[in-house]
Amino acid sequence: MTKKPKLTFPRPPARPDEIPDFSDVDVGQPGAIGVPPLDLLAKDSRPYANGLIRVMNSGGKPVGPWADLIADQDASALRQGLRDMLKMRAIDKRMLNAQRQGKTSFYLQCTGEEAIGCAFQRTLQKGDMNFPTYRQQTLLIAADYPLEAMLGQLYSNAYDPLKGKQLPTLHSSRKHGFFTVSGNLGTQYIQAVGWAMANALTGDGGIAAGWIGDGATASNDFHSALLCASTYQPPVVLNIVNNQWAISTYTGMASGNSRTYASRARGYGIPALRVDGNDYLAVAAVSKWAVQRARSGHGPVAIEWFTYRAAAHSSSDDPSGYRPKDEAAAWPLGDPVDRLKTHLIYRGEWSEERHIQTEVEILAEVTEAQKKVEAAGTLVNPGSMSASLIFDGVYAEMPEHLRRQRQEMGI
Amino acid sequence: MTKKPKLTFPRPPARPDEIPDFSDVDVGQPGAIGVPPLDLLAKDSRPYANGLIRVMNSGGKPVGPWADLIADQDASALRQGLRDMLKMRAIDKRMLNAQRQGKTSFYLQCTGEEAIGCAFQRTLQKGDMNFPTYRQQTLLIAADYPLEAMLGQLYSNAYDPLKGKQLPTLHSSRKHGFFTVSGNLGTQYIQAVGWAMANALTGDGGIAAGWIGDGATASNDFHSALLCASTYQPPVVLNIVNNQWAISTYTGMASGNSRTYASRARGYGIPALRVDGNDYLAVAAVSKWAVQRARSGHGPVAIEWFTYRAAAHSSSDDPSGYRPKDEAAAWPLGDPVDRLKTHLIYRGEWSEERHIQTEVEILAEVTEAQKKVEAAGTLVNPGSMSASLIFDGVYAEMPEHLRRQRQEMGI
Amino acid sequence: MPQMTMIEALRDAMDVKLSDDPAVVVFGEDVGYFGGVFRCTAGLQAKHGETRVFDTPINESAIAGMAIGMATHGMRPCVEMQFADYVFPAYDQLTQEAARMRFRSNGQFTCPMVVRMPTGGGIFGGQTHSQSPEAIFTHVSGLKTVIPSTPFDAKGLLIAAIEDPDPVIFLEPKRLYNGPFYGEHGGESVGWASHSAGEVPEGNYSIPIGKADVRREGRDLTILAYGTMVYVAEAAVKEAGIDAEIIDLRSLVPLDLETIRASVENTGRCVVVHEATRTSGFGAELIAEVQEACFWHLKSPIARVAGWDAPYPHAAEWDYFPGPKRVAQALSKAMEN
Amino acid sequence: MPQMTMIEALRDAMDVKLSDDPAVVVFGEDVGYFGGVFRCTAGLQAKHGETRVFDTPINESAIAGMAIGMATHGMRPCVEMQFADYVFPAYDQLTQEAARMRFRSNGQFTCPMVVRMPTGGGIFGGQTHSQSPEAIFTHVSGLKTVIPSTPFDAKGLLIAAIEDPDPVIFLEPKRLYNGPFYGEHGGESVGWASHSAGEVPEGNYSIPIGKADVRREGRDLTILAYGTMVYVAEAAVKEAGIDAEIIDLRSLVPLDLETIRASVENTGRCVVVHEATRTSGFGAELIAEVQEACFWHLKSPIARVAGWDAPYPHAAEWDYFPGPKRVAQALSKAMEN
Ligand SMILES: Cc1ncc(C[n+]2csc(CCOP(=O)(O)OP(=O)(O)O)c2C)c(N)n1
Ligand SMILES: Cc1ncc(C[n+]2csc(CCOP(=O)(O)OP(=O)(O)O)c2C)c(N)n1
Ligand SMILES: [Mg+2]
Ligand SMILES: [Mg+2]
Repeated sequence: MTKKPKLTFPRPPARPDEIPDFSDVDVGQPGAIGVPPLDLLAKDSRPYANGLIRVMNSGGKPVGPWADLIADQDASALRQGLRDMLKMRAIDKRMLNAQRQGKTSFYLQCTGEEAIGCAFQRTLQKGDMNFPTYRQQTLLIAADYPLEAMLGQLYSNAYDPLKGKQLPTLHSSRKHGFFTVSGNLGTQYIQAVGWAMANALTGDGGIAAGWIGDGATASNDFHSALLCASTYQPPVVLNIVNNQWAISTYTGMASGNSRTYASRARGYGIPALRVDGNDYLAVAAVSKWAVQRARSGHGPVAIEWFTYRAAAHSSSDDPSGYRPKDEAAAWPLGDPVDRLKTHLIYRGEWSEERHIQTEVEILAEVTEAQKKVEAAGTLVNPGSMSASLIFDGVYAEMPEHLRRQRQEMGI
Repeated sequence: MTKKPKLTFPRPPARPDEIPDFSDVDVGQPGAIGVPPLDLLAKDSRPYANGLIRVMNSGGKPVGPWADLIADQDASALRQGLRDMLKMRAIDKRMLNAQRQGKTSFYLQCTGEEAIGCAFQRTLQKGDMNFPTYRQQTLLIAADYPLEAMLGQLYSNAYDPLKGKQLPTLHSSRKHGFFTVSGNLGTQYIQAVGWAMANALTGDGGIAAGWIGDGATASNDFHSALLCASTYQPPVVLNIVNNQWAISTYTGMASGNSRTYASRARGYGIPALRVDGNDYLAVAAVSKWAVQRARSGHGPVAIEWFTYRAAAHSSSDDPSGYRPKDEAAAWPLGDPVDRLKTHLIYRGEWSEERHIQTEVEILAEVTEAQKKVEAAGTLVNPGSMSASLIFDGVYAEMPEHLRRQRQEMGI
Repeated sequence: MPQMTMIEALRDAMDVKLSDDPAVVVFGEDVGYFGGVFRCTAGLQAKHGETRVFDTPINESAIAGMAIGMATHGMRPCVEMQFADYVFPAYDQLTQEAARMRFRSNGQFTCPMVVRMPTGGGIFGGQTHSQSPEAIFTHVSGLKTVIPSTPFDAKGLLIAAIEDPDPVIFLEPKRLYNGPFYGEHGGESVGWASHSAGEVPEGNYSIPIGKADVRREGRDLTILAYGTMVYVAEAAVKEAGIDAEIIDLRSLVPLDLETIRASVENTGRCVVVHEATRTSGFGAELIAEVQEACFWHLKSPIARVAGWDAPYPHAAEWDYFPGPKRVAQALSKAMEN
Repeated sequence: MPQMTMIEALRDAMDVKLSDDPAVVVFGEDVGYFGGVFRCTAGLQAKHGETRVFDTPINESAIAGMAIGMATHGMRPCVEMQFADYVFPAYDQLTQEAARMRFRSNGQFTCPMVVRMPTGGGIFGGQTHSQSPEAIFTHVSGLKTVIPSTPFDAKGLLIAAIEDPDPVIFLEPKRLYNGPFYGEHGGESVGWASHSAGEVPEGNYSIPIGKADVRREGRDLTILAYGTMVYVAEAAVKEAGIDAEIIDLRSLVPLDLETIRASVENTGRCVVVHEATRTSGFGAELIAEVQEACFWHLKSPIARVAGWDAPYPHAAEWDYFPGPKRVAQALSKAMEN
């Protein structure tokens, strides 16, 4: 049994010229895992952290106790969910295109992950705060963030609520419960814990939701967030979006020998669950449970959303350099839009025709908004952002040295 | 079951005017936990991570499979262990005294934790490297570090191998497998992983041992060390010395809701064990197992040494401000010196008389060395450290600007 | 008027604000039950309760990150880093997050928080209990950096910092905690009790952030200093027998350039003093600004006296510390031309 | 001689050292299989194997900490931070550990390692892909800080950095990766293929760390610049029509003060240019040194042109970037006296 110490270098199941291979991914069975009590303890959460909570079977039928938990969701709520996802997809399509045309400097899609943010957001209340990454635009969509504001920021024009100060895709809307996204990975996670502590200290009834990617769980702030959430027990839902990739780096680099990210959180004494993130019903059910748990004073909870990043990392990335082109299609848990559609059709509340019609309507809505917003300027046709804005908002009051610099600029 | 979110603030079992209370500490039974195979996996290490490995019973008799693992240790090796611990204790006593007399600026004892470093070090080979904290002087003692060098650094005089550049107690001796101790908590832990990676990459046969206090497990470097050890599987033993306190802060602040620090490591996919750190035989046995595991290529392992910081945090600290004066005496796992003594007497290899005589001998040896070293200068009677040393060793070669500054200093 | 040490003055500032404003919270390592390793928060938890004053795990970026979450929510955290030497793990959160919130969210999220930390050497703390990291903060737009040199200023500036709408780095010269320090290791130690600046009014008062204090008027030369170095400068002026004006900056960003300019235009000579390492220290910024603002008035090069470009060496601390002798030499040299 | 982009030159330097010295390892985020988001390490893993060139988890302090462990063991890690904007979590490990090893262990443990990172703006990267953090490293004794401006220098300096016995912060001006950039956003983009500095010898050669390069000789004024700003200075000199000497510092610490002094003594005028924010930027240090060294030769105040003291604003990038117009203005103004 003796061997020489040798390093391991985690590898993805397949590289570009290989056949996609998810045979090691154990997806379990829909309906197999129960609903724990709201005051679940970390030590009792092992089956939830190591298993995979699923609701829909392949025919779109919801099964098991998690399905029962959201049996009260009527078809119109689910149709709204489908529309949210389709809207996100339409925006992704149009804006990637706009980026290709040089109208914006940068874009970033969330294809394949739409169910997570869309379903989660619809369980939140006004006053709750998300601490998202750049890939949770869905939270804004499902919070009914105005299209003009979203696209305006992508074009950095007069519609941009941030006045061109921040990168496209790094949105911010306090009113919509969407914390200002940082370019530095991980930092928001411990801030979410601090915000939730303020929720508890002020007793304002709100909760916080932290968001992080699988790759960024490696960051220090992931650790400090889990640690402080475990210590102080604030009302925070700590979401981990495991989409298998971090740019070109396979998720195994961040998970190492851990079974799941949920089990890593469990090691911190935080109850954790692992959920099929491509199953809108599973996301809705677990979000409902988790948000209720946090709000009713049972402390933090961690959720690993298991999904797949179907698109490139961003408009600067070409994944054909590091993974098989058809890997997304091989993902064993399918596509979130297809699956919710199947469910609604199974339920007799939707049809292929209505679906296509809705897609067309939504694309038209997005396209119209886009035209309107583009008229205010794009990267090829810049609107007039005032240079003096550079000095505004560095501090609440402009100090002398910034005033001098603004004068030096000649404005 | 609904309540309002409220923060928890972990509290120690007792504060100054209360009666020490360790009733929540489950110490299990000596001999109750088995010896796992060298290639133990994290998922199979739960009983070891949540339990407490003990060897000696209250009569000093070694029991169970871990006792068998070190049955080959003869009495002379154990007497050496006892002597190592007594030497450490004598140094602590003399040097705290010296600090009180103003002869050195700072001192820091390890009373109550002597078994851990002393027994661990004796399982290492030449070329292995410890990455210690300030409280692992025992590693140096058991590596037969010359007393003159150790005391010399404490007095920052001509005997000081570091020439006064570093604080007393932050030792460094490459030759003795003792990495330069940092004043910044935690930093050494990920460095230990890097060193172990170099062991594996160069195939030099060495291993690394990281050391960290319970309080410092909160540091970011604890996380990055566990993460990278899990990912790359280098030959490293990650030691956590849980002595219940971090200055005035109870260990509950760092452990939060985690059962044990070992279970936190297990969440990273690293097999972990929890051990009675006041039981010299348990430390010797588990160290032997862990070092062999690492050296024979089975990857990282984490060990939580469960102990109690019997003395003040340092010479700057007065624990009567935050814990009961007699808490150390109430520690359910006793004192490591007493317990090894009891074992040797049980074995017929030691006696009260020999013990007292040995204590006297060792104190004399330390006192003599101290006198000799003190003659070269102390804080009240400073030796002549050259000021020009300030500029030496900032870089391998002194750059121009440091040369100018040295000239400016006039030397 | 009550006489206080700097520690008591800082504690009093927090006490006043904890009493005034329910949004204020105080936390850090050993800060709660025990009251801090320097005792700056002693008694505050007992008085205001555990939800207002509490201990934290040993993770400086977590302390900063939690404070940011609370501050953006609307609270006013005032946190302690046990030593300035341990603030570095929090550097990312402080400079990329706290400092940037207002700007990057176009004012939707703001970050009123204070980060207190004991700074500077002279206590035989070696390289990890002695550093003066002000310059790595003054380089960062969005942060203010403040450093008091008296109990009176300490209280007034800390209250101003807690009330400030933006993040403030609050450096506390630990060598001044218990009394002024004139830079002579062997010298007699004087307490604040017998110093006029130890008189500290009760209740709420504040000192505007961004205003320097002329500590000594003089015609021959201007000394720019802050923290402990203000006293070292006083000692050096005595030693050199030069009629120097001593300006205690108190706030590094924003900088009171007007006061500095007025003085240097008057004296025509300037010496800059700090304890931090010389290269890229805040002294460089001062020299750059002064030479630009007062070039035509300068009679001799602006000199700087600073910590050598080396780690703080434990045993050679007093050869490292820029004491009155070195400052006096620089003063005399500046007068040569 | 082969013509290379700066990316190719850097890759070639690592390739040469990986081939030369088994102790060299290269790692970082996306650095292994994929070859880095800027492609600097493309092909190196395929050529040298996974044990020499590998990917890491996304944790910059872990990258630094592992490198320190390896370097103190005896290896020579050359690691990448994906952007200089993401180096801050590693600030503690780099400044309190890597920089201090040799000193605090009295030479028992040393830390020969290189930390590469793309720096600077001009690529519409917003506030978190554009920063120039050199000054927070130049303040730290024990570190060297290097920044090339040509493919030739990039290779020679990177080899020197890898061979250096001490830790080196290696800043790569990302705007120069593919060609020189003269500061005009709308301007024609030129590749290195048509630039003489794109000629890069094969094999091992190195450029000593600490030697500046006089990029243009001139009699009227000295411009101190580094990285992208060297080209902006060239453009500004043309625009202003002034016979300026342009010094490309190449190494900030150690600084080639002799070359600087000789030039300024000759010209009597000096303008300092950098992209980092102005306050406490490295320009302050340059001004402090120059005014001290050359005071009696100065005919006008030393001016600095730098990034405004604000976060890099995405949409107003070209109002923020200190372009040739601003530099030219400063040159003209410096000539007025
Ligand atoms: C501190 C920091 N380091 C590195 C980066 C560069 N970076 C941007 S996105 C990314 C990958 C993140 O992957 P993951 O967390 O899995 O999120 P995903 O993109 O898959 O949603 C990296 C390395 C960064 N933004 N911040
Ligand atoms: C980064 C950092 N933060 C804070 C400190 C101050 N400090 C020194 S020791 C200590 C307590 C450490 O407790 P623990 O890790 O349990 O080790 P122990 O002292 O019990 O051996 C603290 C907070 C430090 N040295 N470094
Ligand atoms: Mg990912
Ligand atoms: Mg401890």
